[in-house]
Amino acid sequence: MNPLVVLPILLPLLTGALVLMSERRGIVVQRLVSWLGVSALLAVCIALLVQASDGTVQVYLLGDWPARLGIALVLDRLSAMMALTTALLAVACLLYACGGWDRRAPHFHALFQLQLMGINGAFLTGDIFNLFVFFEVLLIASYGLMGSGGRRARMRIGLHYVAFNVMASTLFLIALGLLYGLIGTLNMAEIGLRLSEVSPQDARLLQAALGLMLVVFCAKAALLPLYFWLPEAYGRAPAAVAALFVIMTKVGLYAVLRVGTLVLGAGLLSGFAWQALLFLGMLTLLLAGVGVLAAARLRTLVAYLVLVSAATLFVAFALQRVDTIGAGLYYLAHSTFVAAALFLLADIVRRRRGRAQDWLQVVAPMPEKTLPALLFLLAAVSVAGLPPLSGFLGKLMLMQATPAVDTPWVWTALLLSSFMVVTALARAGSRMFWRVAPEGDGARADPVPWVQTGAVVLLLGYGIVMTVLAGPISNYTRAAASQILDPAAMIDDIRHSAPLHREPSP
Amino acid sequence: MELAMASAIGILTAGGIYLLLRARSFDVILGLTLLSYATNLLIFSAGRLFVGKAPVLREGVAPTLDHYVDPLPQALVLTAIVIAFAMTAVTLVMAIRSRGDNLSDHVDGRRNDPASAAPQPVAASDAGGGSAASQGGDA
Amino acid sequence: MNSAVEFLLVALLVVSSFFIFVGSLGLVKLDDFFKRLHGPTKASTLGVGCILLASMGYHALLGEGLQPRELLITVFVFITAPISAHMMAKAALSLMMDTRPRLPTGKQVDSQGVHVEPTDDGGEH
Amino acid sequence: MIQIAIVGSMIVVGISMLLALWRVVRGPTVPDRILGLDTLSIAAIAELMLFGMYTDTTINFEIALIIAVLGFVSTVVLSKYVLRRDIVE
Amino acid sequence: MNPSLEILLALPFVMAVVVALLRDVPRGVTAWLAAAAPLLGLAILLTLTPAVMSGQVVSSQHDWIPQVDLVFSLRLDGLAWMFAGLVLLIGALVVMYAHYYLSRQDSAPRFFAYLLLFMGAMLGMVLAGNLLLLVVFWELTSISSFLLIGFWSHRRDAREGARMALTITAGGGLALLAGVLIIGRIVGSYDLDAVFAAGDLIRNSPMYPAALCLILLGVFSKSAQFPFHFWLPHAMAAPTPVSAYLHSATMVKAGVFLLARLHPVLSGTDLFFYLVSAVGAITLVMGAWNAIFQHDLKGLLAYSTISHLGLITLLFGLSEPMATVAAVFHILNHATFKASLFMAAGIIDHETGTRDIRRLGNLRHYLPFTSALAIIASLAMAGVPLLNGFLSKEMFFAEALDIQHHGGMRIAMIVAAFLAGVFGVAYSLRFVYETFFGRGPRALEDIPHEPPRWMKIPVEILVVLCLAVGIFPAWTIAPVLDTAARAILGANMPSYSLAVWHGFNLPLLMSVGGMVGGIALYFGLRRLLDLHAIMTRSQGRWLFHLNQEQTFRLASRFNKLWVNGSLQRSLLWLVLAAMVAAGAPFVGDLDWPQLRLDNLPALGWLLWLMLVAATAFTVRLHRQRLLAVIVMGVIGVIVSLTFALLSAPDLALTQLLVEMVTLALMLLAMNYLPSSSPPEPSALRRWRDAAIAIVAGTGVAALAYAVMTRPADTIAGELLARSLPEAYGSNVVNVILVDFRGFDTFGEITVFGIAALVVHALLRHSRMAPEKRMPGGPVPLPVPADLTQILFPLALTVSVYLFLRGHNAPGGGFVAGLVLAVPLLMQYVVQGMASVESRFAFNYIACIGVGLLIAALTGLVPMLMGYPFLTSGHLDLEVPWLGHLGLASAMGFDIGVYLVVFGGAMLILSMMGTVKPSKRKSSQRGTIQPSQRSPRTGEVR
Amino acid sequence: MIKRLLPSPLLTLTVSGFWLLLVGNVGPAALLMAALLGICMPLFAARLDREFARIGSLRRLPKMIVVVGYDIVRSNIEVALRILGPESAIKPGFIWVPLDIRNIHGIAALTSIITLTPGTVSAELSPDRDYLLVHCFHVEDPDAVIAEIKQRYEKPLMEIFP
Ligand code: NA
Ligand code: NA
Repeated sequence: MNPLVVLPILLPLLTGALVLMSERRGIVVQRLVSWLGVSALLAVCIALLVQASDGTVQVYLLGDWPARLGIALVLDRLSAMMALTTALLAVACLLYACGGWDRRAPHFHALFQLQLMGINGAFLTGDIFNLFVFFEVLLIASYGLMGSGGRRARMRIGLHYVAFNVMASTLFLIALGLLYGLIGTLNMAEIGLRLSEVSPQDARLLQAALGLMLVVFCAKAALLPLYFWLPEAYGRAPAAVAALFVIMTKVGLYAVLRVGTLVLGAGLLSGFAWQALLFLGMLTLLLAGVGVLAAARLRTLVAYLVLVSAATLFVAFALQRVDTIGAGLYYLAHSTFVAAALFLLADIVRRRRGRAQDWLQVVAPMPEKTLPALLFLLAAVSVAGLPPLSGFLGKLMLMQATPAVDTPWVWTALLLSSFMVVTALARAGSRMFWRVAPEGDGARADPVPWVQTGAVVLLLGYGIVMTVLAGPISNYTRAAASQILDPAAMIDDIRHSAPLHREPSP
Repeated sequence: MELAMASAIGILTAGGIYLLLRARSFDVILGLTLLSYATNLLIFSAGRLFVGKAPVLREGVAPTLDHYVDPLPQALVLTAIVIAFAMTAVTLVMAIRSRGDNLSDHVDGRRNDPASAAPQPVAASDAGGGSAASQGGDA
Repeated sequence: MNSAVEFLLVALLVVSSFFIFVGSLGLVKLDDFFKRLHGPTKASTLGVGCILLASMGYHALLGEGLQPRELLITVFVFITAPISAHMMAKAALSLMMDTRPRLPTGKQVDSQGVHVEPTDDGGEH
Repeated sequence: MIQIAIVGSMIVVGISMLLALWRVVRGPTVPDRILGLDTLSIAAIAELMLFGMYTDTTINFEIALIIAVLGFVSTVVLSKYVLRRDIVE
Repeated sequence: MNPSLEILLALPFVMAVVVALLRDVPRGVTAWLAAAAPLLGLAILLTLTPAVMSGQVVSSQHDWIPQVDLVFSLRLDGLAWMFAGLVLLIGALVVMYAHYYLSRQDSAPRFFAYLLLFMGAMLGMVLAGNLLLLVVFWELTSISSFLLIGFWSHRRDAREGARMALTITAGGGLALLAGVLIIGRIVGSYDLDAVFAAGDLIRNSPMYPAALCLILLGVFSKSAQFPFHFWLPHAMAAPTPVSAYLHSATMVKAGVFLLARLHPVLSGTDLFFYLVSAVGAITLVMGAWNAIFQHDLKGLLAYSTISHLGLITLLFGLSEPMATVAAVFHILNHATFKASLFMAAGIIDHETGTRDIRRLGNLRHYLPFTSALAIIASLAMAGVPLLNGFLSKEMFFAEALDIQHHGGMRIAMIVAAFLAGVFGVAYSLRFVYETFFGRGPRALEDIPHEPPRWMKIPVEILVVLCLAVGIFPAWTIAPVLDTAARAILGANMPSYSLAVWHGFNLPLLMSVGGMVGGIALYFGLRRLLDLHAIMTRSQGRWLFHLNQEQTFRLASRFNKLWVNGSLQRSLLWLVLAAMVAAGAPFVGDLDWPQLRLDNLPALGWLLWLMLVAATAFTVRLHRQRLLAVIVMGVIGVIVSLTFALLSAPDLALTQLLVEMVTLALMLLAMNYLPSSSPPEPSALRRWRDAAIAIVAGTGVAALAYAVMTRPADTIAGELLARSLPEAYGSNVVNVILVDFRGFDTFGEITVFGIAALVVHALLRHSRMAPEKRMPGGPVPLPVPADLTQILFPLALTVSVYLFLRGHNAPGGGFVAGLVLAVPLLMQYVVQGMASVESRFAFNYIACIGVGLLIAALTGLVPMLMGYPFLTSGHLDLEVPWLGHLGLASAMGFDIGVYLVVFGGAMLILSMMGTVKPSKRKSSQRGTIQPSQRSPRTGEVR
Repeated sequence: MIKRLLPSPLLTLTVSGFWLLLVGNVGPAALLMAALLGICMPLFAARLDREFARIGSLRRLPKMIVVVGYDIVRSNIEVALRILGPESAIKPGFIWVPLDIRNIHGIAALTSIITLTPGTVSAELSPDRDYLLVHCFHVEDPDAVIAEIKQRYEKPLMEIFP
């Protein structure tokens, strides 16, 4: 068994624990520990991606118990890619946070690391209850990141966010209880296998349980009508945190994809719910577009952009073709980076504009705007899906891959939302960067440390790399898609991975 | 036995959901707590209900499901209880901070409780400049 | 032997359930908090005590063997029950500021345990 | 006979708990409700011990022990709340 | 392989970056650097000219994303060659002109960088050999023109104009993308050669109408065709060099370029004919008519541009080979005279400070040379003989007269052509007459004089071109036109002669009629109306504004209603979604499970009754929070008992302890919350929620019942069997927690630890006022303090006992950790915070960290030995007189759990108990008068 | 040295005894653990000790236990009968019992005993610890009650906790 597989979970945990113990030694030590952890994590994730790229499924049996008894981690192309995306994002977020926020928010570094642990755990686990546990890890860390150092409205939003997610977790537990009561196992591969042999009598009960579970995932991924929590929560979160949160909707989407293919892939329940997800995805896309138009603040606008990308991914995944999912995965990585970049940029803008903050209506100048404006332009072009950046390529791939039956609606939704995004971003950009300073306006420009601008540049740089290397990357994502669409092979791999020294069966 | 358990779960759920939909943060928390009882009982009963078959192995009794109840749901419920407790703690703290900062315990920050008639805090500044301690609750 | 033991155990059980029941009955029946407060003391002393004795006897003679540790339950109940009662009584007294008994010295005691001179408007100072 | 006595005691204790619950929901004063809860938990100890006899195990000992050692905590914090509102001063 | 195409395309982009980076060099250098790109480009183009002229197609290909057939393929045929030449030539002239035009305040590097970016995008578009690549560059032109139009970003009209242009053209671009994708689906490739070869396939495809309409949307929006025309006049807010460039040769020509590009595959159907020519005709007439009434020189030119673009579109729409030639010809002609006119207008603006026709006049006395140039160019625009505009207009009239098979359309086109001729003459006349003749100028700051020599050179060159083409068409423009048109028409290339004189024919008559009519119209209008007093409003702009602002406002209003940030709504939808998802499988045929009422002992019913009653009263009393919390305590006890009775001792233990701590937490929190919930305003809402709750509860109950009564089929048997021999524990639940599923527990304690950190982070710096204060200082509790002090070590002993026994009996790290924490909490409660903290200082945060580390290390040790993480080991020790000692490594893991739970619980409780009071608010909320409290609720009466 | 290692031998004994009772055997391992806990726990608990009250002779303890046990049984029956009887026959009342005992352990023990004995609940200690407020379920002669408490409980307690 390859010990690297468990490291994306363990490294942040150990780092987090060490940060906690070194908190009294000051911020510099914390930063040092945190950076060591993140660098190691990045290296591990790259190594894992390389290992996964040849298509082997690595199964890691925790405690050396057979997968059905204990908990198994599963590394395939998809999870490797998600982990690497997270690590890359984490580097930029940490960079930004080290520009000063980590001083203001108590326990920032510890919470940050533990959040990474939760996210990676969710991506790697092959056990449905363990998925719940890691959901909780990442959620509770996100509550902390969201609330730490915040006040007033952020507290109300935080309460909203927490209560909503606690309820969603409760539903998850109900679903898990029903599922276990009917299937009697928690390993996803085992469940997938047993589902294909379930009696028609139990089938509807199982559908109910899995339906509940999908509702939970959709709530995390912010699908209509479960997205109301997102705009305010993301729009109010501290920049570095909001940027990191971008990956969290993707965790929900990942879960939809993983459970949808591995668990529901075969047998009686296949195809269940995809049509509904497609329809809701398109509707969400349009409503998110409306939200982008409606946003009064740049950060809210970016939050709606996150929603747009989540909805696009729902559409891509719900179409259930290798090409659409492949395109979706490419788009997933792209949208993660660009939305994160925009959140960071919005914060820079907000701090530069003094009292006007990032309100779009306010006439307020922005000093030293050249670089932010340029970065905003890049990010806006990319996020709106305009050529030639990664956003365009992702949408292009998705549109090309859309099957003929669904083409009219899917294209309409995609293009209309793009149009709304372009319109709104043009307005936002011109209002933010095309104002000139009236005399005597007391705009106090907060200095922006270079590391923070560097973080934005880094994130946009990822996007440019994704544009240049679009060929190989989309090859990889397509391979990942075809791998997850062939759950039988994966189930086989997981079930037959043998413990090192224990008996595989009694 | 199953019927009693199922109906109890149902009633806890109903009570929980009703409270969940109330407007005050503390009521919502009460609702979540009720729901968590319901959930725990539900997961627990996924292992089926038996009296006197605790999953603690005894000497001379074969370790099979004929003599012991399914231990796995119990382990799951334990995890769920602990997590629910952690969530309750965080929710409560969020609720009191929200109450303190926004002068309302309405979940949507509405100010229709006559107890606090102080002016609404300025919405814009939520990022916390300087030390939060000095500016903490001051509107 | 066996039937004698059984008879003893049954007697203990009857006594204990009687006191527990009477205690709860008092809790329901009596009309004042301080009167009700006396009911549960029966449950926690003779009621629980007898059941523990019965349980110890039962396990020692008919079941898994002597379980002296069950004695500890009684010990703990005897330590903690007075704390509960004391605190509840204090709480109740704090809610009846105007009717609570005055000290023999004529002073009033407020909920903080501070002597105050009785005034017309209660415990304000 | 002993089994009948045990079952009978379980029912009587159960009814006692029900009566205590009645006090909890009925009040009328807050200390009354606290008292009801306290009584309920003491009765729960008895119920657990009876149940142990009924099923002939001692597996519930730890539970009863915990109620005995820490059951009063609820009562104390509730009373302290009534007394001072701030339970940790 | 010849890299010249790549270099040609790369030049503007490279120079754009160079110019942008060299911000501190003198302006002249910047201008020369900027001019270098088009000049070098022209040189390269020149080297390729012979090949193109001979009918070759110069091309190159690089893979970009082969998966989506996005190939970086460049292709230079006659059409591309002509457009590239136009883009570069006019580009070079504009750079030169702009150097003198820009004022000190304008940032030249920025301007030239944008301009070169735009130039590169245009070049890329005309050179693209792959339709997707074409779309890429198409959208790049939209983006870069946005920057150019908004260059004077301090001006409101510039910002609005830029946004309008971007919205319209980028939106059109999206439609174009869809259209191109459909073409790609039909053809199976985006390669232009492949597409050209598949003309019939495309026209016969059922998807053709969709593809055509989408592509035309792109074309019309880009080249300002009705009804998308209105962005163009507003783009006039840009600096004049930009207008000269964008609206003569490039941006707006991108649309007609695409029309020309795809003409071979799209044209030839009735749909194409009617759609394109009708839109072109409407635009032609409408633009020309509007131009008459503009007061702004550039506005007049803008509407004229719209009109001319309509003309070109119309010509393409006619789908006749000769019309196509005419269209290409007019593209060239329009580019030359319109560029020069814009530049002339810029000079006038530059020298007089205004572009308002009403203030201008008689400029021929002040700027004689410029006036002469402008007059010649205007005459070309009017289509006066011996100028280039005349030739293409004649061809247009001829084509309109020559329409076959479409009777009604023929008449409409002739009328449109004639009207356009009349209006064209009229607005040209107005431009010339009211600017250079008559009285004026009025109210100028300075006396205008001729601009610098170099500023006029571009205009001169262009005007000379107008004349040269107009007088000697066959020698000058013929080969160019031939090369370009051949690229579109291929074998269908008609034979035609480019001559100034074709004899007296109908087109000439129309021309003459147009002249006369135009002159009559202009002077007639002048006589009848006060032209200067007519204020034309841009209906399009107004509509766009109305629409856009309305859209934003509507979106915002809708969003406020729909996403109103209400938690109640979020939760309601979540509950409803869950109900739908769980209920959907049962819609239609619901078979109720057989209900069985047997096997529940009386005690079970008692517990059931208590649980139900307690739940009901929790809900009933929820507004009185303290009461609800007490009643909920009952639920905790009952649930715990239920677990105990149903064979789950560990659960019962944990539930009990968690219950106690939760109660303490709630009471701690209630100190900072109102003691009761106000009554809810809406009874309807309460009933609605109650109905939802009842349905949901019934549903969950039914599901639970159905699951419980199904036969079980689990892996638990194996867990039971392997627990003792392989994991060395007989409490299987604990074994699962620390061994089989230790990783879950690992996550769980992480959650617990994080929760504590979150609480700490949220409360450490915050100051909060208790909701109501009790008077006086902390109350001493000597008797309980003494008793709990005796209890304390005994409770700790119990904790150790539960911890050590956990693997084999109910207990374990979590329970033990809480049994350690709760007595300590008691100390806080009865002795007071200060007293305990001073005696018992403990770093709970480090405790959490150490606990997590220990748990992790227990898992890591087997990893070092080559086993997976968390593999348990077991040690059988025979210690001399202690005897047999069995040690499972899982115990080490449990120590981690123990520490995290203890540290976490204590951190949470102590933080909540030690919130710093905020002095300001405490005075607002006031204190409780002990004598006024109601015993019923504990609150003030 | 010994004093510092074993601040309270009584507690050490109690804890050790507790442990042995809990594990239910007296094997070497259990004894070792009992000793270990017996040493550790008091050290731990000593940190929380607020008033280092002295403990005197334990001679009176056995008798005390018997007396209290007898009283509990006796008054249990008495109170049970009153509860079952008519409520109008019950005459409850508060009594301030003046205290002579000063040792806080003694006071705590006294309040506990009063509470554990059915029919009386100690409700409050006056701030100066001079009086103990006792609620009686049925009281006809307050002075007799005071005298009985002082005689039966306070006196022996004052010897145990001087
Ligand atoms: Na406090
Ligand atoms: Na008593």
